[in-house]
Amino acid sequence: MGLNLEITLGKIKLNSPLILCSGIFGFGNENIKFIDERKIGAIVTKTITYEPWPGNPQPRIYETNYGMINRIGLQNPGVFYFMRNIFPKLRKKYKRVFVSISGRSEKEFVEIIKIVSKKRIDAIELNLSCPNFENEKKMISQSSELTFKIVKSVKNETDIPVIVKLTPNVTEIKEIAISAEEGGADILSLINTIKGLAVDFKKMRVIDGGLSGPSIKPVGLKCVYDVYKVVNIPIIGMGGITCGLDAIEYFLVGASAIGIGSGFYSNPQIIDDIYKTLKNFLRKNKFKSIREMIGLLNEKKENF
Amino acid sequence: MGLNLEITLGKIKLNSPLILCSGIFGFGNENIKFIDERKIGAIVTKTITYEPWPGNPQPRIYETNYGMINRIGLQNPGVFYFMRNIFPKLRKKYKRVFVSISGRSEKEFVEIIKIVSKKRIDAIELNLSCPNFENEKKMISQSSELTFKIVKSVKNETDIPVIVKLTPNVTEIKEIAISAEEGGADILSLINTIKGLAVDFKKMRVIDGGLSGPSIKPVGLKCVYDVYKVVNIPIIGMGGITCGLDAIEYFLVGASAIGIGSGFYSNPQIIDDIYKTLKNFLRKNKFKSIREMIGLLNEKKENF
Amino acid sequence: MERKICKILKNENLSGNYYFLILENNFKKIFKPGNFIHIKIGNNFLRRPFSIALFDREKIGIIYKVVGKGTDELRKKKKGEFLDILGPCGNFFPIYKNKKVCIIGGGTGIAPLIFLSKVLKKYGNDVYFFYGARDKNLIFFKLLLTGINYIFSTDNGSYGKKGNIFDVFKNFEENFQVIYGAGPEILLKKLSIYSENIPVYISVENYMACGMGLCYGCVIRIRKNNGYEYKRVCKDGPVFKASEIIWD
Amino acid sequence: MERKICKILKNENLSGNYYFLILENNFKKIFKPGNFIHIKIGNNFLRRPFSIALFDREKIGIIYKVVGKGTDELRKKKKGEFLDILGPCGNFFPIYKNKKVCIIGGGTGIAPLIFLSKVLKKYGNDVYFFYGARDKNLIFFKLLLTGINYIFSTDNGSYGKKGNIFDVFKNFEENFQVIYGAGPEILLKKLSIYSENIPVYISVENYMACGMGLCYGCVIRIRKNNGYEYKRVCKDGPVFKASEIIWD
Ligand SMILES: Cc1cc2nc3c(=O)[nH]c(=O)nc-3n(C[C@H](O)[C@H](O)[C@H](O)COP(=O)(O)OP(=O)(O)OC[C@H]3O[C@@H](n4cnc5c(N)ncnc54)[C@H](O)[C@@H]3O)c2cc1C
Ligand SMILES: Cc1cc2nc3c(=O)[nH]c(=O)nc-3n(C[C@H](O)[C@H](O)[C@H](O)COP(=O)(O)OP(=O)(O)OC[C@H]3O[C@@H](n4cnc5c(N)ncnc54)[C@H](O)[C@@H]3O)c2cc1C
Ligand SMILES: Cc1cc2nc3c(=O)[nH]c(=O)nc-3n(C[C@H](O)[C@H](O)[C@H](O)COP(=O)(O)O)c2cc1C
Ligand SMILES: Cc1cc2nc3c(=O)[nH]c(=O)nc-3n(C[C@H](O)[C@H](O)[C@H](O)COP(=O)(O)O)c2cc1C
Ligand code: FES
Ligand code: FES
Repeated sequence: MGLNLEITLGKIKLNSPLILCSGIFGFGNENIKFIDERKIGAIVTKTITYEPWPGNPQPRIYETNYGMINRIGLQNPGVFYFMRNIFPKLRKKYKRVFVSISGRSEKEFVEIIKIVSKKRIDAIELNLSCPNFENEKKMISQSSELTFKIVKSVKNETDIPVIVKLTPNVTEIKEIAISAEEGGADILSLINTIKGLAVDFKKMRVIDGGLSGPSIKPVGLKCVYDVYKVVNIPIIGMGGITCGLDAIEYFLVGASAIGIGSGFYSNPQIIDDIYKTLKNFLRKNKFKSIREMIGLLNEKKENF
Repeated sequence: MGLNLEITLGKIKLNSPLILCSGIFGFGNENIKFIDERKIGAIVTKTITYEPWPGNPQPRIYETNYGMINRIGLQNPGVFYFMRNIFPKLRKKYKRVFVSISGRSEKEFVEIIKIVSKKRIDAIELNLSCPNFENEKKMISQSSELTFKIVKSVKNETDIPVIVKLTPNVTEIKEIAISAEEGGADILSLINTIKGLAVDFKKMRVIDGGLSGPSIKPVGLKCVYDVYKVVNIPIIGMGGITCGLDAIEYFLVGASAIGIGSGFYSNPQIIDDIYKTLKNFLRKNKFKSIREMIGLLNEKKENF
Repeated sequence: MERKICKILKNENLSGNYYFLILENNFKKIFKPGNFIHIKIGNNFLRRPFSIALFDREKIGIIYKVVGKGTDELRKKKKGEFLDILGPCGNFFPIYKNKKVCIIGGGTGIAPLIFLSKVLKKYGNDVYFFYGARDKNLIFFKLLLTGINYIFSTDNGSYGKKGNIFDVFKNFEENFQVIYGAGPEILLKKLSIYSENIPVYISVENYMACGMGLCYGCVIRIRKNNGYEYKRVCKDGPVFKASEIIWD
Repeated sequence: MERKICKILKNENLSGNYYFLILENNFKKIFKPGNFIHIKIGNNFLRRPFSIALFDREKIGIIYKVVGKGTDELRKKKKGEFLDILGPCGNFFPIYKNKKVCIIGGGTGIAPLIFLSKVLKKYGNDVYFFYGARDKNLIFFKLLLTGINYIFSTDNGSYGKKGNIFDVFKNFEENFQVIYGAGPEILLKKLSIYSENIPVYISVENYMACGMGLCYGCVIRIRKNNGYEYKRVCKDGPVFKASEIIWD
């Protein structure tokens, strides 16, 4: 079968629409047998910050109904260490490497961009769901203004395509998505985890973090569906994908690529499984490429 | 055992902390054997509007991972019909009847309040998650200003306690909750359904509505946990409760009562089950009342 | 309506994707033809509705087709295991006496009609059962009753007349006094045209949540004055007069 | 690390809440004492980690205690059914040769130690196994091996010395060259004091998501210079030098 699963994200060509989500695969340098690089469009690194961060104390994770909550807290060795010691391995291993970054100030964002832009990375993903930004009580992507501002300064600093990853914890994600596009975003990643909380009865404590997994799929689909109608840049859809049909749902409501997240922990062979289902689906429905199913279930674009 | 499950919600005394959520039990006049009125603190009616509403065309519901999406669209016979023909039956059947209402304008809210206030109802619940309010693109409870305004005008009109029900689809629910309290809300109901979407492959269409059920429990808990810290009025906690332990989680993070929602559809004997678990839990932990466990897992109140 | 945990007495493949499930009947209520049960299957949040195909003091039976997650899990349940059942749900077919009646259906629509045919016969009716299937192997001969006039059709002509069961019925010479139908929507729509002259009762299906008349999720449009109102399939139905329904 | 669908050969109650599960070994890799497997159980989103208690060419065995949702579902699995297994996960106990070694543990900590004792014996060590339990019926005699010196204690004195296994060990006359431990955190903490003089290796537990070193959810604090760094129990552990760990 000549069928292939190639897609494009703006100017970036990927040989598969399957993208490994930020934070799910550590720094990407673990030797995980289950990841077949040929079936992967790109890997997004765990979010990297300027200085090394230790991450949060325990508890960091807890299971929920068809999902999990995490509050890892961006444990990472800092951008210098990362670019020097980890990035080169990723570069060799994956055809496309997207580096996820976050900062506590506009200045930090710019500094990090300068450093990562020196190497051949395929895209930068801005994780704008980091709390404690410049002493605001909000995440950046909870404010249209901040989103616009940060995206714009980052775009001024680099020629590398910029992906903007948004939180679903907003009143109207369409507004934020438009601001990101206006700021110059090349691609959007939807969605980051949803604010959630679990109770650990045994230890009588709460785990207050970000919810991911199958239970959030309807929220991810809704965000992609809504945002697709109002922007003209491609969307990487994610949130609760555990099988090929989930991935197809995201394409049908407007995603150009999909992110594999915590579903990998449940089924580490998820990549092979999705890849196979996608091929079969294209064949059965006589689609020639993934592109043909993108947004099929969306009404026409709307003016917002 | 002398143990009882009495609670108070502001000035309202309930002989049980179990409240039947709005919209889950129709208009409350169906003869459902599984509802033991003695174990119910109060019933909230399906949301009533000024004029009769036909509701949405099909599809109206769809199952998701551990949950469901609905877009019933407030099908109801209007406030006049309701108060004349349905309310009297509820009055006889349930010790406490809370009437849920919604309007498309401030004026409509006030009109409805005037009508319902003529009868002996125990509380009014304002469903502020109705879209299409005065041609805004937002729900009322997505705006602090609108929430404040509507709650205030309603409070001016009636002496009946007012419950304000909020959507979780906001950037910061604490802000909205504070506005509701400032507007004069006596009680808060958290949470209404979360915006979500499902794909029906067979019919190749989307179901774009509100997500409920176990998958949203972490979001409901998080909202109650956060809001408890910043308000001084009681909270009815709901979202994904399917068993007694779920209910206890809500109490521990700050709810004074809990709402039984779509979990009833999965297990119509949920009321008996939760009631029993609560009694056992109190006994085992030597709590004398539900009150003693409210907010136990919250840190101190915070200034916001 | 009661909720019971019922023991599975039998769960056998009939043929193709069709299965026959028999449960121990520990309900107090009497079930009537047209009623359905609402079954909790595995971790699916919502229950799944199935028409009663068989009912007596000891047993409740349904015929189901595997079409998705829930029915696929149901298929795997074994004799001796238990299921969480809500029932009897919905309304039922009105039962006439000593009439010449037609029953017509296909697919899973056969399920309630088998139970119906039994009761109609008991009440002295002369019962003609028009039974459509895709193929001979999808006609469940062993579930058929004696004393009923069966007329079969199959899409591929492997048994009975070749073609659609509605066409067979249309060309049939008898004059019926009541018509009962269940099955594909297209068949039910076509039956509506007879309702000007005689009563036509049909059992319709819709996606359901509560199954108890509470959520208003399963509504269909029913004629009212010059317009329509939404009525609940689970509570006001699943049996409606064909003439009342406004099809989409 | 491999993912295999393994057939259950046995799933028996040992006593109380403790069970012994034996799976058909269709892994290519050799498992070592200290390694764990990560099992997908029913509809629980996350897998559940269990130490290897038994390993040979044909079989993989774990001992588990029913403590929650997952283990309760596991208990109900029957011989002949299949489980989705990830393994071998984590690091393993370093194996010395011809030494006088101490193994000490209690509760589910016994599981990896049984496998460990077998391997240590094979390598010519003189093995003393301090085995603590709440009650005699929680000592799994049938899983014990010959050629190993067992010292038992029970909380209620129903078998061996009465009291805590650490106290029994503390008062024991022998000088060990290596100590291996697993079980309750309080025991592991106490063992740390011996690590100034001899190597003390302990297997620790933590709540896990991925089990593959990817999510950084299972970290514990490990000494580094004057401070600490977070290390992953699932990948850098579960076996650590007792001296490295900073207990909460
Ligand atoms: C009153 C009533 C009586 C029924 N009687 C029978 C019967 O006797 N035998 C039988 O085989 N089936 C019957 N059905 C249909 C049966 O309920 C569905 O096939 C079943 O719920 C599908 O469950 P699933 O989990 O396998 O499918 P899902 O995975 O949930 O969905 C698969 C497909 O089935 C459709 N579907 C899901 N639920 C329903 C539903 N409640 N009604 C109609 N379509 C649905 C979905 O839209 C989807 O396209 C009846 C339905 C109703 C409403
Ligand atoms: C490396 C490792 C090896 C282990 N080996 C064994 C073993 O050989 N035998 C055995 O019985 N148990 C072992 N455990 C513990 C076992 O994994 C948990 O008891 C199990 O995951 C609980 O699952 P559950 O669904 O029954 O409990 P849940 O319903 O998930 O939770 C019940 C309680 O168990 C705690 N818990 C849940 N998951 C874990 C976990 N991964 N680690 C520790 N506590 C947890 C929860 O905090 C909760 O308080 C091991 C754990 C680790 C990390
Ligand atoms: C353990 C864990 C760590 C994560 N770390 C990051 C991160 O560092 N940066 C980021 O942008 N998203 C992070 N995420 C969010 C995921 O990239 C993804 O957006 C989210 O999990 C939703 O997808 P899922 O439901 O498929 O898991 C993390 C998620 C998990 C579960
Ligand atoms: C079918 C259905 C109808 C609902 N109708 C209303 C309504 O009319 N008014 C309202 O305030 N909430 C309505 N809700 C929301 C519930 O009251 C509740 O807030 C929500 O379902 C979350 O709880 P749950 O997860 O326990 O179901 C409805 C929910 C469902 C599932
Ligand atoms: S399924 Fe709820 S009203 Fe019919
Ligand atoms: S469980 Fe994910 S890193 Fe250990």
